[in-house]
Amino acid sequence: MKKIGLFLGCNIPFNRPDVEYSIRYLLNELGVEIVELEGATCCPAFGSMPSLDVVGWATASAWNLTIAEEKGVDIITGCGSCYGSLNEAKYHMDKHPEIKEQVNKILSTVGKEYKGTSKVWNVINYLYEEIGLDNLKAKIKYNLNGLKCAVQTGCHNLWPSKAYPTNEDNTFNPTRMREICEALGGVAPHYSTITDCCGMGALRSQASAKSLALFKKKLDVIKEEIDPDVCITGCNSCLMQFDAGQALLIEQKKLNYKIPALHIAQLVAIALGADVEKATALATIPLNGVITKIKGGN
Amino acid sequence: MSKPKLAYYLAGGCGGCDMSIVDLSEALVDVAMALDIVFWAPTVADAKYKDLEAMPSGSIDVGLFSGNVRNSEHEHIAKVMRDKCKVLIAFGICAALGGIKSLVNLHTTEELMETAYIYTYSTDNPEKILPQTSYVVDSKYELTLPKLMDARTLDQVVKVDYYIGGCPPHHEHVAKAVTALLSGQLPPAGSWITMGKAVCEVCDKNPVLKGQPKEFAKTVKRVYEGVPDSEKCLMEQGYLCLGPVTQGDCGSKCPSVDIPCRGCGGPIPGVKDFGLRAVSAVASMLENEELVDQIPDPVHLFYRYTLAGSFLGKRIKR
Amino acid sequence: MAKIGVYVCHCGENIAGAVNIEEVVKYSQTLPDVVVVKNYVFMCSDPGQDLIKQDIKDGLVDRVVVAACTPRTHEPIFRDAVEAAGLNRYFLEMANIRDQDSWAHWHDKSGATEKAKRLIKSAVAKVRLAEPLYDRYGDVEKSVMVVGGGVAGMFAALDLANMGLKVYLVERQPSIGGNMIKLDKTFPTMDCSACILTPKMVEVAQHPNIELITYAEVDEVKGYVGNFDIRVRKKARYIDWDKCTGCGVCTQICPARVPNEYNFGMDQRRAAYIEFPQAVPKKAVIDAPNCLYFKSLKKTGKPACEICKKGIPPKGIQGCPADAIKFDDKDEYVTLKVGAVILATGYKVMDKTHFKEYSPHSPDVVTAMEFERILSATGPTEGELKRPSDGTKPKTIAFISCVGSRDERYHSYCSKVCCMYMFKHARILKEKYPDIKLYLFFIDVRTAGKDFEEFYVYTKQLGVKVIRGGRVSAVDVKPNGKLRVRGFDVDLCSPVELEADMVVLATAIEPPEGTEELGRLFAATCGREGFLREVHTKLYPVETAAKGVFIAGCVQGPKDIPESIAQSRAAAAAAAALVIPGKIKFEAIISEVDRDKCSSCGVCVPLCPYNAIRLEEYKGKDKAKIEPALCAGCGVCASACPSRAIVFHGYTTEQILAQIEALTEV
Amino acid sequence: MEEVTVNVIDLNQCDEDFIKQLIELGAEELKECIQCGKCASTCPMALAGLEFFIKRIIHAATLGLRDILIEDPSVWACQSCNRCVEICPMDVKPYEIIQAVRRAAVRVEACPASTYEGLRNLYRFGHAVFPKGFEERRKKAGLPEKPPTALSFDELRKKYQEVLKQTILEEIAPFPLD
Amino acid sequence: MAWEPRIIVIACQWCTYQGADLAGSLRYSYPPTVHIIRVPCSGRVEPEFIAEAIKRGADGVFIGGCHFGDCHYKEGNYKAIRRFKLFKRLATDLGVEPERIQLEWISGSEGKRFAEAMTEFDAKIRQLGPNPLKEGANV
Repeated sequence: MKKIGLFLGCNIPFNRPDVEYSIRYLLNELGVEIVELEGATCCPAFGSMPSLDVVGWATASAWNLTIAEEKGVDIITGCGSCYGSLNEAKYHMDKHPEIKEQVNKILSTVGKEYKGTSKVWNVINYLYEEIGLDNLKAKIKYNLNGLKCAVQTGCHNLWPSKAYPTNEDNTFNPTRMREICEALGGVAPHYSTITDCCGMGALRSQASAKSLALFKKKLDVIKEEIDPDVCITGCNSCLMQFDAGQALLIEQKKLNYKIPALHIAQLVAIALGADVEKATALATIPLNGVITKIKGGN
Repeated sequence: MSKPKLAYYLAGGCGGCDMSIVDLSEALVDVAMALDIVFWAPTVADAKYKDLEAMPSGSIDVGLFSGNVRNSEHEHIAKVMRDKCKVLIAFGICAALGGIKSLVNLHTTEELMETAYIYTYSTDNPEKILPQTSYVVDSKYELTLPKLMDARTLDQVVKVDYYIGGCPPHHEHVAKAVTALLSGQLPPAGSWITMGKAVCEVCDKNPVLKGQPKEFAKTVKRVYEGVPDSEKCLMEQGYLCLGPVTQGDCGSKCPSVDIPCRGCGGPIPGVKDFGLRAVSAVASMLENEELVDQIPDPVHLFYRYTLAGSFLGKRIKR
Repeated sequence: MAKIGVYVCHCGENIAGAVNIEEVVKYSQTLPDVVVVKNYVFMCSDPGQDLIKQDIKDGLVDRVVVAACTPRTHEPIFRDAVEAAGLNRYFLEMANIRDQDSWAHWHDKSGATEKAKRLIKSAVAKVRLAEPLYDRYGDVEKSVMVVGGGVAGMFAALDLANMGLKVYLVERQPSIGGNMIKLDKTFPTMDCSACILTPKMVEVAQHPNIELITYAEVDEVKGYVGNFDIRVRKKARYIDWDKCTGCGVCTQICPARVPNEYNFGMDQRRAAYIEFPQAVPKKAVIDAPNCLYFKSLKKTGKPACEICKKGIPPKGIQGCPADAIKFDDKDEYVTLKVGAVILATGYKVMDKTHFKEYSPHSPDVVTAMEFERILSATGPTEGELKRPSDGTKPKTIAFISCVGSRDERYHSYCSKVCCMYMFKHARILKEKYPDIKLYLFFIDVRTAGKDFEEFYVYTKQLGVKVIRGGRVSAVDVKPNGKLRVRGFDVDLCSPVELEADMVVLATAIEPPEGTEELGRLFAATCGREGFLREVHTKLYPVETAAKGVFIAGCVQGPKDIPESIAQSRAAAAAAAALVIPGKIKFEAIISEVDRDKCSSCGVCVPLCPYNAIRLEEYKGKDKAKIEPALCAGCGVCASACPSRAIVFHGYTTEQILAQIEALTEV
Repeated sequence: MEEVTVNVIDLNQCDEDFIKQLIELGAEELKECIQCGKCASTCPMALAGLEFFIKRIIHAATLGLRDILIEDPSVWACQSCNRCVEICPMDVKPYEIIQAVRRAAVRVEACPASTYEGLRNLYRFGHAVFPKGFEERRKKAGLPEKPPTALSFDELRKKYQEVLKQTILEEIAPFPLD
Repeated sequence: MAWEPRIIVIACQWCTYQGADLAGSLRYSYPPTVHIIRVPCSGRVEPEFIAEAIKRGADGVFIGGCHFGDCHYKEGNYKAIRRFKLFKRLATDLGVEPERIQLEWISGSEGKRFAEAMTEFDAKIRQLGPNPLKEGANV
């Protein structure tokens, strides 16, 4: 039986625990044993330790990586930032032995050692490579019935590609999420701004209006080019922008349409029969239409 | 030996050509002595058409026809002259190529009539009466006027033996021509009696004659737009001078007083259409394309004296 | 009366497939002067050509029209055939009934057939008026003159000399070496300029086929391609070069001091001087206007100084040990016969005084060329970096690009080498003085050249500051002697200011003085910017409007050393290709002046793009004369001639009018 | 952020030590930037209309314009999206330069308050992002109130704090690490 | 027989003539009303040539040369356009429809452009109708 360490980070467990629920659900359904990474912390987020120095960043990440290493498992995360920060820290340490040495010097004071044996996955790549689309297809309970999905892989899931153990063939034309949606019975057309940043992150906290304007630009293109039933994100931060951010735009009367949004983990979980109430518990934009379309087909 | 007989006729012209003969001054005496002037109408001698008509065919040695053929009367006399004269000469640029007065061919006869007799400010003609070729007074006396036509060159009406350019021909050139005529040293029939070279060859301003190359014109100017440098070629200064294209029998009289040549001498032998050669030469001498657009009114400039004798002869009706 | 044969080609089905050959043949028989009409499946094949040849040999025809494909490819073949049969090769016209008829109107067979008839009619009308024309040949002098002894001229001379040709290398200065010898290092390889150039200078001087004529200028040019007679004025040197050993005694004892041009006046030389230490030939000259001997002679009628000749015996100072001083020296003239000429007179850099906004009066504002001398070990500071004003070592230097280049007030062109030499300067300085602060102001950085971009990035990594996007608007001298530079940084999107110790201006590359006169001497024209102009930018980049006169190096436009050398060797090859065969073919299809008709109006002379039309006395007046060796056969002059004195053989006005008549007839 | 009122930038301000510091802090490839602008054409900061965006930040860095960079808070709005790193033709790694500038800025306490807040949360709870009311939200998703992270394990959290104390945070944090 | 335009093209041998050859090689078709007279350079074109053609009843006259900068003889095309522009103004003032005379630069590689230009010119001439100066026509 497959085993994997579930790395939660901060935003998922505290802001969108429904995504945590969904990841847990889908891993269970797909027969993957979840290994809890007790004592795991923030990845750390780019605005924290990474903005202080490389060693501090690597040390904070290594703390988390060693937990998985000690349990002999790889790591999965549903958050792009966690995926990026952990992998980049790994990349720094694996490429520069002197950094790794400094990190381990610190870690040794608490009896830990970073070895570099655990890989860090995101949900997309784990489903695509470790589970496989055929296996996934075989397990679905609810077909998406042609649900039209606009996918948003998210910047950190793509770049910097050098730091990632596995990735899209062409990071400027990502297809893995589209293939997953289609494996579930949906349609996921390409659109021209598919790799554009959603605006969530530091920009959102430092210049909220500009961040939302950037997001609106992307959303308008999605609406115009493919007019989807739902937006599917590969990153929890993107989900927060697509869902709560969109709600803000609507509230500010800057948007005259709404498109519900789900994390890819939520969508897979629903298709695998998850409790919709729990799997979408924190969604701001109502998902009734989407759920009806999926469940109505059965 | 009898003196050669000469006839002179002024058709559609101003009489300037007659004046150029008078300008021969003392030489005129010799000319008059050497020739038997049998007809000179309408200016100098009191001659009647019927006298001319009565002369036997080929009885006159030389006929000088000046002015263009503008009406039925001119046409008639041209034919009579052709019949009576052994040698018929188109004398002056009007007879040879239409002259300045052939610019009328840019308009129709109707337009000209109406302008002249109805629409000019000084005309009071409320009934819009136009001259008629015939009018019967008191139901019995018929008065006639010649019929006005497009301006034509003499050779568009009858065969011409020789041409002399100029508006009018320069008297020195006339003297030379008459001398040649009297001595029988004439070029092949159909040619111009001319030195055969352009005004440039006799122009003091021509840098080529001083061993210097000619330079392109960098501007286009009309005479009132500046004061030319008397030492320099007018064309180089932008005053469009047709000296290169025009016979220089005048001795370059206009350029010598800073007036650009306007082409009254007519084209150099071998050139069929004065204006077209002028277009080619002048356009070639401009430094850039934009200058072409600055040339005002090309027809009046390049065909000032030769419109009737040009490739179209007149403006085409649309 | 002409006996015209018309030969209609089927070109397999290519023509016959669209044109009714039979109908065309029948029609052609009705044309005036046409006596024979034949058709054949492939007219260009041997049997096809034999048909034509046989009819000529049999005396049946004396003019030929081949109705077939395009004359661009097949005219030479049929001309050869006609000539082989004993007819003048220009008694042939082609009617292009394939490329411009059957192929283009394939689906309109009757249209194609009618058009074929008219095209043949047009060709017949033209060939009827054909005149016999003859290709002519002239002898070519197997020697070349190279004007300018800089790097371009030297390489051209060496290549030609190595091909066994006699070369005269004429240089204005006492020594060859040109601008390149003044440079410190060269980009992008950072070779020491003098180190790579001096061996070549020696090679030039010692080459048995090169006659080096320095301190001399071209005075008069006669003749034309293949046979130039060029008079060269060797300036009076006042030192007998046969005796001068280059020992330098005179240059040390001469009391007259003059600003040294070689170092742009930043130090002094004597009136008796050797241009620079590595000069080739290493000979001294006396600069008469500054020499006390001549000055006093002029003023008082008596020479006041003859130190170089006699020394100062009481002080134990000896005069010229070789007894070479020759105060009565005179300019000397030599006339040289050459087949071709290469002009390689290089460039000069623009003077800083034009740029009032950059405080040119400040000695600390220098041109890049002056800066080269400051950096050079043979320069006024012996290679030590010093502020000209006070001799201190500058800590901050600003470099300003495009000074006079890309500037409609001066030169609209890009001087091409400035970006790179600015980086070169920066690199030399940064490698020598790592703490120096260098600010390079560019409009934009242009580094098109092999290894140039790498050079730029490398230099940036040395910590050189690149400010892009804004021209510097002002350099002002502050009370403390420093220079305030004001510019705009487009990357910062802000005006910027800098206080610098020195400012280096990358002034534009200009044509050297006298380029226009030189061009006029050789009938080679200058472009709008004053550089000598190549005859065709793409196809004939080293040829000038004057046949047999080639250009190399910066006299044609700004370029760097590799480009100059490449162009000079190309010019050498082009000149060699012209003179080595010893013969030159003059085109038959050219213009000719009937001088009896010429009115001396001069319209044609400036019109000719090849300067082939000259004025020459004929019957007491200057008339136009077209030199057949120079005429390229465009016909521009014939179209303009107001006296119709110019005939363009092969395409006469009568022939073209006859074609028009033929094509407009019903 | 729109406080930048400098009209003329004095290039003599150039601080070579600052450039050295940035390079040490991760801007290794800084001097290779040729200001081609490729990053600027894709940078979310530029697209969103921030005045000081990636390309200008790098240029100011190469000029050593310390004050401008430290004073301007734009670097803190960088999304860390890394698209610039992916496409930079000179492999300058523009994002690393942003991080280097941030690192230099925090050393002189020039950073937004939220940065300190995140660091405090990270130290205290193990989570830089630590929003209120998460317990409620977790319940809605049918999850226990606390996730099995350091939040749930005091001993492990203490250990984590021990680790952080040995990092740069010890020097920089404007709050006591106890 | 119905009227068919008669069009005369005077083409420089380096560019437009070659372009016409290329049009043929590539089998681009255009109306067979087009007849080319080859000259070495558009600078060889005399105003007389165009005038003669018009006077003799050609329905259209088209001068083809090299693009600026491409002239085999450096600047023949510059001379050509100067003469052409001036002639066209003169002819227009004399009542010749300006549409009947045209000058265009068509390079040796523009076979397609040649065919297009000829097709367009032919269509334009057909719209204008026959040259009023054609023999026998009433002027």
